[in-house]
Amino acid sequence: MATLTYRDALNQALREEMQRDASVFVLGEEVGVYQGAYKVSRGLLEEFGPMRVLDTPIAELGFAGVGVGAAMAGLRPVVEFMTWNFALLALDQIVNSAAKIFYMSGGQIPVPIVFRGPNGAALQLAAQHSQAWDAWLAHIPGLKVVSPATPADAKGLLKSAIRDNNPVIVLEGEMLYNTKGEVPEGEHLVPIGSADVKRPGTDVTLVCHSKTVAPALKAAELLAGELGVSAEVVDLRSLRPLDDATIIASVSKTNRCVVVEEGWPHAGIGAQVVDIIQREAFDSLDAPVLRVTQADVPMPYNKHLERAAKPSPEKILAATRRVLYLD
Amino acid sequence: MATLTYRDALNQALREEMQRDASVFVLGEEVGVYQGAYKVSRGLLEEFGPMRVLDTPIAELGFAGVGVGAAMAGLRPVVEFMTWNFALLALDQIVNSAAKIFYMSGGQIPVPIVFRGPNGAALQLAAQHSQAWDAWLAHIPGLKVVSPATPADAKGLLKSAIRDNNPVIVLEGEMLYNTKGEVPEGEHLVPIGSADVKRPGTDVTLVCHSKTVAPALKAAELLAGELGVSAEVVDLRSLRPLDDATIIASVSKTNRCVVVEEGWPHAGIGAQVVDIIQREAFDSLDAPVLRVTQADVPMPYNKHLERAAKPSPEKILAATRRVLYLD
Amino acid sequence: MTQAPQGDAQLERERRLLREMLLVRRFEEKAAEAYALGKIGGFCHLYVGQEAVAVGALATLQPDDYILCSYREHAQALVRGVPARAVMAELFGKATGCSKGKGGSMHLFDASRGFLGGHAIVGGHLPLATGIGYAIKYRQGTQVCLCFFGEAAVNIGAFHEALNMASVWKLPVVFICENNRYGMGTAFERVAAVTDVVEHACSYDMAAELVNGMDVLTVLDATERAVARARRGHPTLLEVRTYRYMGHSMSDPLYGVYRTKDEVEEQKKRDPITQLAHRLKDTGAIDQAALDELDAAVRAEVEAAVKYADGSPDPDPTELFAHVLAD
Amino acid sequence: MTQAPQGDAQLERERRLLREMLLVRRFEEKAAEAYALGKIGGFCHLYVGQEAVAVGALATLQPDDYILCSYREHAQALVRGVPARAVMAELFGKATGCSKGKGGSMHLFDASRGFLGGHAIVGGHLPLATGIGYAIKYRQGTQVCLCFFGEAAVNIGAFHEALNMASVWKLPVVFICENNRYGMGTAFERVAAVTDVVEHACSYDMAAELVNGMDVLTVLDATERAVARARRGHPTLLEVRTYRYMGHSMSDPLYGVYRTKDEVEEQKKRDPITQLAHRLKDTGAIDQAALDELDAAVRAEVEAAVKYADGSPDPDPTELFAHVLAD
Ligand SMILES: Cc1ncc(C[n+]2csc(CCOP(=O)(O)OP(=O)(O)O)c2C)c(N)n1
Ligand SMILES: Cc1ncc(C[n+]2csc(CCOP(=O)(O)OP(=O)(O)O)c2C)c(N)n1
Ligand SMILES: [Mg+2]
Ligand SMILES: [Mg+2]
Repeated sequence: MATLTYRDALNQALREEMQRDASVFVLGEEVGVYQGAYKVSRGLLEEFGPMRVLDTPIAELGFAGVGVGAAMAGLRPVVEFMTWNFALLALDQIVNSAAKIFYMSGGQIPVPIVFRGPNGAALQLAAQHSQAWDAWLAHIPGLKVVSPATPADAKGLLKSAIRDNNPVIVLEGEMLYNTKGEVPEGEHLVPIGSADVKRPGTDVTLVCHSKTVAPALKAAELLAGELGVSAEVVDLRSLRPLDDATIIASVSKTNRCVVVEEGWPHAGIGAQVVDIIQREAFDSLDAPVLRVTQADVPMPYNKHLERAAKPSPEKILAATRRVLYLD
Repeated sequence: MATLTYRDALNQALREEMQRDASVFVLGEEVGVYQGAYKVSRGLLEEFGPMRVLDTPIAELGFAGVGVGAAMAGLRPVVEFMTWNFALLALDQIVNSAAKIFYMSGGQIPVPIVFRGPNGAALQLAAQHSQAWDAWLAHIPGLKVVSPATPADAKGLLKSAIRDNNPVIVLEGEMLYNTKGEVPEGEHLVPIGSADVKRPGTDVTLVCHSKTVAPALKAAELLAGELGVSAEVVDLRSLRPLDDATIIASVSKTNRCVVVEEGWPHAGIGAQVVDIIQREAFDSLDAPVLRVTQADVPMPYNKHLERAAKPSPEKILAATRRVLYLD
Repeated sequence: MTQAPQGDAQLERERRLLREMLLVRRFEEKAAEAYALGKIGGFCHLYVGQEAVAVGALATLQPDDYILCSYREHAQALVRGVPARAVMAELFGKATGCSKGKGGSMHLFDASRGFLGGHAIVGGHLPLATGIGYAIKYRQGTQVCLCFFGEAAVNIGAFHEALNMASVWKLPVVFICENNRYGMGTAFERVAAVTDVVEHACSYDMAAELVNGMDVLTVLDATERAVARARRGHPTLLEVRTYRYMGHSMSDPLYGVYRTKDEVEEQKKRDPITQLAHRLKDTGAIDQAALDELDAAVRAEVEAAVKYADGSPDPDPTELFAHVLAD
Repeated sequence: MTQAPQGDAQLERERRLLREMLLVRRFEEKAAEAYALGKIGGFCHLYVGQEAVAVGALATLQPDDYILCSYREHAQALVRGVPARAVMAELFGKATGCSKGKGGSMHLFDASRGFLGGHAIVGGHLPLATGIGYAIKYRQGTQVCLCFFGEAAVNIGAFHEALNMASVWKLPVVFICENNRYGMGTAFERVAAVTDVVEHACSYDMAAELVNGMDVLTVLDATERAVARARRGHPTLLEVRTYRYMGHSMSDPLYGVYRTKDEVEEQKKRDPITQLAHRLKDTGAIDQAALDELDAAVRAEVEAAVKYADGSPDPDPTELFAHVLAD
């Protein structure tokens, strides 16, 4: 297996799917001539030409709708949002058009489209550029939502998303683009809806996804080292549908759980995970499930405040100590 | 006390606050000449004139931003969305401008604005016109979110919202506008952030808000009648901040809980309520908390399908039987 | 531009146009009755007075062309050949409706006829039209996409984003603005700085025509020019001046506070059906007997549609969860 | 229009304009250095090359007027009189910054000077400007609101919604489009059907002027006319043709693939600072020595700002939770 960055794994997924299916095309701001604001679409314009790698005006609502229209007419658009922060402007098209047209038409018109781009905070981009929309998007029936944490999952999930006959949201991370990992060549598909145990363990379950997988794994290491505690790290990978079975199986085994997410706490993805656990694994829980989230504030610019606002191995460790009643 | 409809209670709140404070004005589609799509602003144009009762173009993003700008300059706008479905187009202004400017400016520029209108489903308005945004809006730090269920709460919460120095979301209901109730005259303020026990009980807690309060009360009646079960009905009233204390106190007493909401289940408000309960009342819980929500589908047009998609006394009753282990 | 048919062919064509306008008129009248009887629910927007627009415009299309509409789209569906019974059944929310009873009046779909809905967010379908135009060009097809919307949609951002992209990318889209003077209860001049919608075409370097929408042949000719231009790869903005005889929707007053009964009566003197009928009678192309016969046939068709809708079953309860996602 | 000052007053004024442009230039150069040293984080958009626009336009304002900007707003803040040290400290994320270190480069605020930000969603602040204009008219004030934005924002819906409402309601707003030819890496002509931004004014019945943005006096005169018009209750759209010497932001290449080094060098020959300096020297209003002195003074001011920022404390950790909500 080749070692690739998360960025190049996404790029490879796009290239392979565009080679495989002439109806796949990408559109968004700066995806062509500029090679992508974060270079995820690097080289595609040269290989596939301007009809299939389409630079759009700054008009998120409009070009999201253009993608949906093209999908209604049978193409497979991959819409890039330079960042998901800007997709706030496009939510009407994602929610009222993409997610509903198949249902409203009584199943006549599928909308096979992918909306992708970096989600959540990077470094010091401040309040308007540091938002994670995981919970919002996963709230919507008619959508599928995935959030790969590794290069291999990034490739496998994006390829599955492009082949899916439904609108699929792919939440990436600017802070993940440069991370490296082994990526299977060619046909590598990760099924949408399956979580992945990134580290097996017996004493406590750490549920996480996307950017919070790394700090969770780090916390698991510290737990093993400092406290001899064996933590199982469950990477959700898919936020809609959630892989309830994998979550329940893990917690039924460990009887304790901490749920970590990048977004805000109030009605976040973690709340839904907690709901599932207490409902399906009530009797096996030895302690309340605790959550680690972004501080419930708009993201500040100052780097120390920003760091303090984000989930961290230390915060995960502290929460884990509490579910283990070690404090 | 006078008996008023929910609609007239809102109208009274608007009129009283506009009389009390010259910086309060209302804007939105059809609020003036047409007297409001749902007549909540009836008579205001005649009493306060066109500067203070402003008919806008169909431009939700734009007029929401106009409201925010006016608030930045010191006015107290009340923005009416004909329905919250259309506010999807305005979320960028609500989230990126209204909710963040006070924080981003280091506390220099408060944004005292109210965004209000009917939320959720009415009757057979189909998928694009039947959406409840409770969970989405409550997710956002920098906002306050209230959802009155009775005429008295409608008046008291809207008045508090208008006097608040922050952006406040008021979620009303087309199906509530004609409901009647006693409403205190004049100065009647309901504090934002306080839930209300609409019916005291001892055996099980039914958490609800807005349109689900009526079916919850109905279910409580049935429970008392059919099963001799005493249900306590807690109306959240405020979704952000949530009144954790009242919820915890009730569940600590009843040891059982069903959470009802109009919106979709995945990462809904109910999930957050469950999270709080299992975290703060873990040891007093005798059964998993169950939820009753809209079916996890876009709202269908057919009236039987629509009814089947909505929370109902029967569904609440069934869930309650389960948390009481009666099945 | 295609050669206009001569002599008999032209008369035959005009008779067909008359029949289609009559069909729409009678269908809408029946829909109003059925709505009053509670057989149709939700929002129901009628087309009475505007018949010449849909009938004239759609006469220019080929079977493989595409059509996108707002929520005021019964006429376009009927004229496109969706059986009256399937449209009426949809309004009745029946399983035999053209959207299986899940879409309703605002969400009529018939993929087999390139009829891609029925969209209820003002302006929301304009970007979809641009996207469908893009898909046509992508496949080097010769089809066009006709997109109908009201004048109030011109004030919303999506209109501009959609037109700009259609022009930049030279797409085969005809944007047909049905200017009936009012958006719900708001006269266009009260909310638009410029009331000649055609002027907006200048900002997008787009061809445009101002069209008398009360004369079906004028609409047909103008649309024919626009469609021919579209097939050559250039979009057009048509502003068609028309008038709505009835209330905005069945939930709104017939005249309301925003216009006078006199104004409505005055407009009815330009009735498109009466005009064409007179012309045909004057030229001796049709006599009163033939006219009555035509009307009787149309009424019978609509009657049959109502019977069919009435007799059709509701969707199976399992339909609630069908078509949320495609396989 | 106010009488332009004569003789000495005019020379004095031009010297001040020169000093302000120099201040901006030196400030941005220092900011670039500090960014390279990692003292500034996140996105940092510099104004080098565009100085004449902010300096010329702001010279027309009164102390109680309002200013709204995009994320490329260091210049406007400095010229408006926000101390260089407070701006630099904000870029450094320090507690002494004009937004207390919570906003950063893209979110500079100074309410005391009517400087209302610093907004990072393209087009997002245009509706705010319309709202501020509405508040001015509401209070029958005589102020104006200047709103700066880039040409790429013209493609987004908010631009149109904001201009239409400003025109319909006759608001004292001057919309200043800084047309520097590129939106990030995209040449305007690749994404806009019409590249003369002024043409859009026709669609909104708004006064407009095309202005040479490399000549500070031309900008000043045009803005003076627009401001006078605004105080009479009529908005204006100014298209100011300018050029950005540096990359889109500090994270972007200096030239990039979208423009040539030659083009940039060619543009520098029209440098607004050099032009004014030459004119002042030619007219004998200033000699090289005085010019050097001026530059030295400005450099010293900027140096001091950097020292101040460097020496200032980070915000207290408790600031993370401060200013989420106003009391
Ligand atoms: C974004 C949005 N805002 C508001 C509404 C509510 N609404 C439905 S139709 C309508 C008026 C539209 O008028 P126009 O575009 O002229 O079309 P017409 O009804 O006259 O055919 C309004 C305000 C909506 N559906 N979508
Ligand atoms: C809605 C939105 N989409 C995309 C972006 C990312 N972005 C930031 S600046 C920019 C280019 C804007 O160009 P222009 O408006 O010409 O202003 P300039 O940077 O040239 O001053 C883009 C695409 C954004 N901030 N907001
Ligand atoms: Mg209209
Ligand atoms: Mg630019």
